[in-house]
Amino acid sequence: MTFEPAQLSLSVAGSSSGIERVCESFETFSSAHALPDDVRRSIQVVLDELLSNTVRCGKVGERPLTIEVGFRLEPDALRVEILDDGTPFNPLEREAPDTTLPLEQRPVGGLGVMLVRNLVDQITYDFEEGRNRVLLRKRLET
Amino acid sequence: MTFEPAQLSLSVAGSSSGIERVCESFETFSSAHALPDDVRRSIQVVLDELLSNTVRCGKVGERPLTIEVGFRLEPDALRVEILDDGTPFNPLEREAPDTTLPLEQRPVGGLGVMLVRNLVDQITYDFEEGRNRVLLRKRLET
Amino acid sequence: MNLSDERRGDVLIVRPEGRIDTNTSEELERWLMSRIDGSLKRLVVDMSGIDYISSAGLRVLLMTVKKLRGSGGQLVLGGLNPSVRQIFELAGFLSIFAVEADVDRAVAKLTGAAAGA
Amino acid sequence: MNLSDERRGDVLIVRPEGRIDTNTSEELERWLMSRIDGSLKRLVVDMSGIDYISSAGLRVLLMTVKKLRGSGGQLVLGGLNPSVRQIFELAGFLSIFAVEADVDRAVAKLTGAAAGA
Ligand SMILES: Nc1ncnc2c1ncn2[C@@H]1O[C@H](COP(=O)(O)OP(=O)(O)O)[C@@H](O)[C@H]1O
Ligand SMILES: Nc1ncnc2c1ncn2[C@@H]1O[C@H](COP(=O)(O)OP(=O)(O)O)[C@@H](O)[C@H]1O
Repeated sequence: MTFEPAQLSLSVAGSSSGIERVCESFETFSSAHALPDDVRRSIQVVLDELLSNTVRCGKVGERPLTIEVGFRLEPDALRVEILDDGTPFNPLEREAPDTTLPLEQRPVGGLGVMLVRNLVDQITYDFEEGRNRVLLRKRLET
Repeated sequence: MTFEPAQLSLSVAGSSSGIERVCESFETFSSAHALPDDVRRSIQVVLDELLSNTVRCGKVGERPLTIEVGFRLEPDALRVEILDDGTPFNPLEREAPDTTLPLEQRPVGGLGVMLVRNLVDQITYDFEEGRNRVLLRKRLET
Repeated sequence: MNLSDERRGDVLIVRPEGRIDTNTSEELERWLMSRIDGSLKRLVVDMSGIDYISSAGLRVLLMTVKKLRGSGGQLVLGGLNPSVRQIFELAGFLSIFAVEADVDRAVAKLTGAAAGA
Repeated sequence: MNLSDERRGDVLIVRPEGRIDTNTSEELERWLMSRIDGSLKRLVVDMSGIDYISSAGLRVLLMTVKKLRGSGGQLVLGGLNPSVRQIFELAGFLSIFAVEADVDRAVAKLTGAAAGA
């Protein structure tokens, strides 16, 4: 049996409209391949967390950021690759926030990276040729 | 013998002009108390690193940031306190970058927090009542 | 994002629709903040129209409940889909928010009445 | 920040003065980038007028040397005060930059001549 992977990749500016374009493209990709709702929603959240962080924190001096995103559908999983030329940032390095604090002590912020780590099944990170590369894998059934 | 500490504290907006105001105030404070040049320069670098990171990365949603900085001169050390109401960030948590990489592999960025840790003698961090608090101590003689 | 609201007695029900992410959360924030003044005591957020929520949205809800409780008010959420509920769970938000299955139960919780069908 | 430059034969000497921090580094970046074109092969940055440098300034110098070497050029720095030198040391920049005691030695290094007094 041969398997032709469904793929999509795009390159956008590191800005809110760039993020929007990625989200819309992924929405289209999800419908075209009838991805399960939980997978689609999880990946949308993951994209928002990672891309908005890069846009907010990743800028190095005056140079505009470029973000590349690739989706690839395999028989049992969706793979997502995110590349950016911003400041080096390893999402695996960051310590998880305390999610058991009572309301009064809860910081307003700091949850994004933790959500990403919990919403996918696998993450790898490397910094190569001046770019951050995050690879994500999300299983299609549980 | 009694010792009257020399103190200065100010509150600024989390913006580049806010940072500028802090740097200028510290410059004045340094001259007034004849701080050694190496101490003055180290603290100027530390202020630039920490405050510019907060302005660049710390913003939470639409709310404008406020940064408070206090300087206090003790007999043998300068203490600096920095408070901000941005996203929780512990500078002690971050792993040091690899500073032995050859030129081609050097990321352009990621050095600021490492410099801060090396330029002062002591740092403590806590997040309390919704604010990041960084306390720094720099000895006046080596 | 589509935003609407409804009054049932002294309960204000707000109904955002679509996704709550970095782009849309600012709009939601402004909208919620404009509705929470010192006199509002009972707020329900009907989440049944929300497809997904990211941490930017959690932040807005956290600010809302903090502000509301500060003035003696209460917030109950209703109608979270399984994905939204999972995000709440991961973030530890189920222990700081009152969450009901649907909007009728959320209103009932605030008014002390029995839940509607 | 005050910026000036000088030519000695085919060596361009640039002299920034003041502090190189987040605010001033953009100006320095634009200025250096405008001077580095494919034809420039030998650049000296005279650092003797620099009071202190933060990581934003290191970034600009790193970009400059990368770009210059990419087109076969060379960069030598001269006249770092002890604080600036310490920053270079901490950042591991002494092993990727050619650093001389003063601008004359920096020029000599590039032209192969003996150092001036
Ligand atoms: N792309 C990035 N570049 C630099 N720093 C980042 C990046 N993404 C995340 N960070 C860092 O990780 C922290 C945590 O991110 P997150 O968990 O999303 O919470 P928040 O964004 O609310 O602080 C950020 O405050 C920032 O310090
Ligand atoms: N105040 C802050 N709020 C949130 N994140 C921060 C803050 N300061 C630093 N960071 C995080 O730490 C990282 C490293 O900072 P730094 O060492 O100064 O290098 P750079 O700013 O070049 O990335 C930032 O990319 C960001 O992820």
